[in-house]
Amino acid sequence: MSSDAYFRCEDVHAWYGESYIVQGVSFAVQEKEIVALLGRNGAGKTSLLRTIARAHQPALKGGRIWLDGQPLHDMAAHEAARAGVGLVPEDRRIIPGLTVEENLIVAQVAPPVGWPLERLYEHFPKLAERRRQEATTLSGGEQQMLAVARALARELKLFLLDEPYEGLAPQIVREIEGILMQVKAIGITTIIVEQNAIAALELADRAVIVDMGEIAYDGPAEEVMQNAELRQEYLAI
Amino acid sequence: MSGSLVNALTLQVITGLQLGAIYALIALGLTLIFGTLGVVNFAHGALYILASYAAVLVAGHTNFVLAVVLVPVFLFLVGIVMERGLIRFFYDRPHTDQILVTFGLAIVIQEALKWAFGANNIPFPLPPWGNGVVFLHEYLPFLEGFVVFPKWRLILVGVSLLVVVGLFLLLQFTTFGLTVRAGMREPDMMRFLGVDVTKRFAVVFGLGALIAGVAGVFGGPITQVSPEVGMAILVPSFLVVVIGGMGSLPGALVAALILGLALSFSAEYAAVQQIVVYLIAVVVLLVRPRGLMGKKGVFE
Amino acid sequence: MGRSPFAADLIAVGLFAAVVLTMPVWIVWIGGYEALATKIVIWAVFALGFDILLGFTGYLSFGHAAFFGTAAYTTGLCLKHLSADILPAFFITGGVSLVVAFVIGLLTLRRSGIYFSILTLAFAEMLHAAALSILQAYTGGDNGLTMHTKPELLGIRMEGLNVFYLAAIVAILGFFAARQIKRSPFGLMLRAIKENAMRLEYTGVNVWAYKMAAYMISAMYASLAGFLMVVLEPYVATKFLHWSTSGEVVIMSVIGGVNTLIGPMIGAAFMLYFENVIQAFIGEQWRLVLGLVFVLIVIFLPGGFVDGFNRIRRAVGLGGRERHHNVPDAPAPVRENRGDRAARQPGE
Amino acid sequence: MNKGEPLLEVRGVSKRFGGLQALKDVDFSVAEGSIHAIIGPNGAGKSTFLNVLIGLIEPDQGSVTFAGEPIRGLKPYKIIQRGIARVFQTPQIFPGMSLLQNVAIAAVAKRDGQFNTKVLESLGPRHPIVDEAGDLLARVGLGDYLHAAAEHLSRGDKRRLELAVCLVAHPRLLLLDEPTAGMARHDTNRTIDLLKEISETGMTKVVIEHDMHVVFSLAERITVLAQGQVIATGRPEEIRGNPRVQEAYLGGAHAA
Amino acid sequence: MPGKLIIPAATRRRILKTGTALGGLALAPLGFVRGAWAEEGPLGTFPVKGDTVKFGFCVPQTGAYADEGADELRAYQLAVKHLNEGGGVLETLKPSKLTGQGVLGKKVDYVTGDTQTNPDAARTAAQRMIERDGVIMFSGGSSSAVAIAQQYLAQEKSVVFMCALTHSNDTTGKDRRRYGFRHFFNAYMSGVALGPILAEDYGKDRRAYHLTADYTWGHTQYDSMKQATEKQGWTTVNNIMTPLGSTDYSQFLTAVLNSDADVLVLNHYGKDMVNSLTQASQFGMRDIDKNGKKMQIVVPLYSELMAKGAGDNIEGVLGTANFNEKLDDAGSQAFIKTFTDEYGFPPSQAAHTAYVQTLLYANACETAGTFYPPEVIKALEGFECEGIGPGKALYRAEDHQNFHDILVVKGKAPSERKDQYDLLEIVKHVPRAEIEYPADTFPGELGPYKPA
Repeated sequence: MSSDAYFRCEDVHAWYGESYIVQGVSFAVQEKEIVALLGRNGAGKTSLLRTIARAHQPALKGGRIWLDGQPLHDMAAHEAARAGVGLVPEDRRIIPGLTVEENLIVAQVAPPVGWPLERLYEHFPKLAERRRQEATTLSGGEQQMLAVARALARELKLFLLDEPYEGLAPQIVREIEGILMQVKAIGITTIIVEQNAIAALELADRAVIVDMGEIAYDGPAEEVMQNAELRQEYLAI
Repeated sequence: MSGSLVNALTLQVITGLQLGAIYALIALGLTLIFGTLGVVNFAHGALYILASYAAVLVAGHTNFVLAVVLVPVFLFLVGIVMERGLIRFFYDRPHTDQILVTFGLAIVIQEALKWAFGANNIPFPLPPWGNGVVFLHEYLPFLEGFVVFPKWRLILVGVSLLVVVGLFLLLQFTTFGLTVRAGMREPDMMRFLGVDVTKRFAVVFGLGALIAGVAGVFGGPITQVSPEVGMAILVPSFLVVVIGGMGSLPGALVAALILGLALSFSAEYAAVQQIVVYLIAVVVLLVRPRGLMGKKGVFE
Repeated sequence: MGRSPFAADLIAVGLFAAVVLTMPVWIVWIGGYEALATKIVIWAVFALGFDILLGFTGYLSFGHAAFFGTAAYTTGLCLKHLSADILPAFFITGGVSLVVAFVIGLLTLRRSGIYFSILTLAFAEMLHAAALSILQAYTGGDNGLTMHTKPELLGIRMEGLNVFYLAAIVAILGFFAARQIKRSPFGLMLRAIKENAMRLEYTGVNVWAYKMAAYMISAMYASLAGFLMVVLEPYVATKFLHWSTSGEVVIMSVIGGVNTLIGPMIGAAFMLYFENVIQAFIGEQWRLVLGLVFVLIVIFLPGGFVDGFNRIRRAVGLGGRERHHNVPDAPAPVRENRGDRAARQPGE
Repeated sequence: MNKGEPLLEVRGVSKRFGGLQALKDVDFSVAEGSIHAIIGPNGAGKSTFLNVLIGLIEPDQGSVTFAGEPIRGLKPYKIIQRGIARVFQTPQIFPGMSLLQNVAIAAVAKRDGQFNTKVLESLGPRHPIVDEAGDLLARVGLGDYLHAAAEHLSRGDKRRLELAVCLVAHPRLLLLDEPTAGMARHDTNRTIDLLKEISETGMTKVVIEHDMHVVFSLAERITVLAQGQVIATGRPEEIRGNPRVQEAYLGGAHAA
Repeated sequence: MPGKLIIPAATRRRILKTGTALGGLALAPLGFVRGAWAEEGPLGTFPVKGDTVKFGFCVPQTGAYADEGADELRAYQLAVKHLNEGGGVLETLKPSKLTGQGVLGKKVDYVTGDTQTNPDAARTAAQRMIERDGVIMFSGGSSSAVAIAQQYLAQEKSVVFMCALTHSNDTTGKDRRRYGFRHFFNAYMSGVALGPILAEDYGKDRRAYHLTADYTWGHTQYDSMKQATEKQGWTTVNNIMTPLGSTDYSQFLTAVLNSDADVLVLNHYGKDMVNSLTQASQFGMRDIDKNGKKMQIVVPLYSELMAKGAGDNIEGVLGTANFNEKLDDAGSQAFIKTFTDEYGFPPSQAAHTAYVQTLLYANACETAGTFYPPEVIKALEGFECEGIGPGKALYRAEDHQNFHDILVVKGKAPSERKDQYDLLEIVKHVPRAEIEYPADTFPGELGPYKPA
């Protein structure tokens, strides 16, 4: 099925072992659009992101995922990455034992390559300062910056952000927010999953609310902010 | 110090180095495979002896130099086939399952070799350039009188050193090495960065087998070529890996050296020699729970 | 818990007893012989005890030969130098085994996972090396230790079926005891060690004491087997202490089915039957065939024969648990989780 | 001991990990029957502090007194046996066992102490321990899954199970490490209700929590840790108004 | 009366079959058989039922000595063939009562078992043959530890064991058993035979360093060699007991190099010998001079298969052997010819001793006129014959050691070999008289003919 949408999930079903996590999700994202994927804990948001990035787990057992005409559903994780999917996972997954710079270099081993190191360092001067330092010795906020920078080191068609603010102190959250606003300005198609719904909605153009593995709402971000009933029901805010 | 004591010590140290060299080569492959793939390959000793048999065949029909080239390549392929055909199905299963299946595979390889070549040793003649002894006193002026050591065993030490340096350079200074090191720690993340770690892991497994291949070619004439050698060499090599710390390459080297020297210096009290080896393992593991250079949380 | 009521339990143990006690009869029908039946039962005791350690607590010992062999040597020396009656040998062997198990346990149980395995292996190999070298005067070295008189029990000569029934009674009682342990509060704690040793410790339980208890119980089963082995044949081989003996009991457990109690015993029967009867049909390559069989079981039948049985039951719609691995990874060490962030969990 | 007297008394506890001063001269006391929250930014040493309390980490200096007796240096299980229980950040349960077994383990540990040799007793279906476990599971809302394997529960249910494992021992002091971390508001509210319910039995609780909503709706007293030091202790309204706390922790726009 | 039958322990096995509700009936015919030989009650696997008699051949099919085992098995099969059909050494053995039509009118059948070169496995295999297959005699082994373990089992079960490859003094020394017989020579004889030749070839002023396999055979080999060489004036510098089955001997060889010894004696057999000899040669020990003399290596016990394994390293190395395929006496020739015809290559000494042992046992049965073990044992004790090898061979009654001529052999240089089997040359026939020793040299007890 062809589609005019830039990115599209069609009736996606995914399983974590024996648990049915993503239960027939369909939604679309336009080019350069930023979508906040919201929902209660356990609603299947992270699983959906991982499914889109074609992680080994959860296993995609039905449905199609298209990105810019490419069938992601037929790909393995590394193929999806080469097709332009960039995931910043929940706990950042900074690679231990490697320096900051090496963490960026490994991102550019496989094509297509995005920003060169110089440009990354320009945007993330803190990382430039610590390029020789072992990456896991960075603070939580700096590690999150590195994770974002590492994603940008690749040429992105779809940017997947999983809980970028999790576990960060408020000042750091603001700092990361600033970086993401810069990314927004560049115009990369983005899906963001975040507990902190308000922060995510500030960033997003559109909101998709997942509940029990299904789409419960798909509409403009402002509407979620204004609709108290919706917030109470699905987001408990 | 009297001259004879210096001579004796020097010889014992060199013997220890040489004993350690072969353990080091096998342990290096074992620990590389464990460190990257998290797989405990109990068939590594069997790969070693497979290489020795292959080397005898190749060297017997052509010449030794060709064996040095062909056998490691052959083992590399064997490693790839083994990883793709069997090991990869065991990544998600517990370490104990990996040990069991590779142990079973080791038995199968050993028995198949016995079937094909018989249970007794088959001779592995040294190439002419490796034959004979080196007059150590000509190179080491502090030695007195006449001190010799087999040339081949010194070659083995040299080859081990080359392999170690080569592996270090490969892992530390190449992109392949960087991706492997990264893949060792965060395989999933590497996939999200577009790197097909699985393919590289197969190569790493092949590399481990290749090192066993080099060990088999150069160690064969020393450990002898018979089916049981694989299992006999695996146990101390595995001990070396554990003493050094699972997954630690420098640890394996240090442990191999310690074990080699311990064997060498306890030779005249052979009754306690075997006990000494295991005693070292016990003491190291009780004092340093994860081996000399093991990382926290590995394989527990 | 408690799904099997007492009656079902009685039937299980009763069935087991019936199968074991008639073994000298039916083993002949399938090409075996009486002494093989006795050996099978003795190894079954060994494997059963091994399952109390591995199956319950998840600790994989590579050195259980230490107890089997030490007991065999102790029994042998008692029979040779003390008295042909097995009773004194029994008590002395029991005492010596308790001490040995306690000392080795004290040192090895400080570690878990592969490190525990290697430590147990190291102790067993040290004993083996000692038996072959420095203790040669007592152990007979590679020749083994041979007793010149037949052992007796209160004047009854211990040979043939007498030994079989002695071993069979030990096995039946051992099986009953293992089942009872499994469902007792004590056994619940042992099984909790494998599941989450850290949680157990922070529930106010002295995990180390339970591990030690499981280790000693397991060692006592192994010692009993070693004792019976010498009663069966007045001969002790150094192989009893060798790592291959430890390895064999691991293989038996795996092909039979770990943590099923009955599985390892079936594994023991299979191994001995293969080695002594099927071997003759295969000829020189029997080890190759056995190796292949083992590999195939590890790959395709992760829970061993018991798993195979359950799969058949599931296939015909009777239910049964599925297994995904042969041996569980050892329990998480208690004092590991020191970081502020606990271990990562997949997914949400 | 009457309500109001300190059940737990910590004096001058310090702990250093290499170059990092994880805890510095921490004083802390909890009144019997109260709910006491510990808050602070990431890396403030909150979890380390709980680890010190249950003997997982031995402090470099300072004293820890529980119910009038020093417990510093005791083995963790001995501390637990004195009446402390801990819920971990990641639910720590016995994954391969049924819910009943999970709770029965703790019930046995309570009944028989740190070690038992009761091999002759059978834990059958109508055994008092099993009954007690079943009752408690029903109370925390897991009564429908008594025989399910714990590993199949959702994360929220796992935490409830862990709570049941802790509660069956009737501890005098319950330590909770971020009991609502990663939970949505809906689940969080259920957990708060549960915690409030059990507090009616007079159980003393120490809670580490990021979520200010939870903290302020639950705690009677709050201690704020920052960089290993106590920067404030007091009633919730005092803490809310404390400028040092604001600066160190609450300053963020999205925090509440 | 069946009631009496229940008492002898040996019948227990059958009686216990009563449990199967089959055995009770089976007992009746036994009573009649027993009546036929008044004092020859059932013993071990005696009496033999049916018209075939079974021998058990227990050889290493796996483990370090598997190749020797395979060669032994070939010889056993050949022996059975000759016993049933005539030919081979049956035509040269004197005195002989063998007919070439089976033994005592029964056709000879056999079963095989795997000793795995492991005493425990060997006992298990032998026990199976006795218990299940009811063999009247078993033979085999290629390690002294295995042979001794089986010999004890033989005594226990009252079934005759004809040892094959075992060279330890203990086999017919301190561990001698009434039910065990050894045709192969022993370590003591090796020492006595080798001593004078060593002194002759290498001089009387030599300093010897021993490496010894740490088990029964190694110990007796070391003792015997030490005694024999010191008698010739040699000095024993040191001895290291090396663990059985070592693969790398460099640490021991380093110790040898460090010493002032100029002869290395390798009291190793099988793989151990192949490994240590090959490595000693790599250490240059066959090329260097010590104390102004060329260093020498001695291997007290040689075998063809070991020589093959050690390749060119055997050149000029002296040792002893029980048999060689170039022996030209009638008995040896008969065996070598039939063996080579059957299998296409010459037999090893392991094959020879296995073959001879089978024939000697069968002949003893014919001589005794019964399979009843005590009678067969008596027929073997003190039996002297010729035609199984060079000279006359005597089974000494006191210790069941066979005495016959043995050989001192030397490894051939590759250039001197005619084919791949031509590895050893015979240096000297050592006549039986030179190597005989009093029976009480090694104290030991044979034990009773019948269990108490």
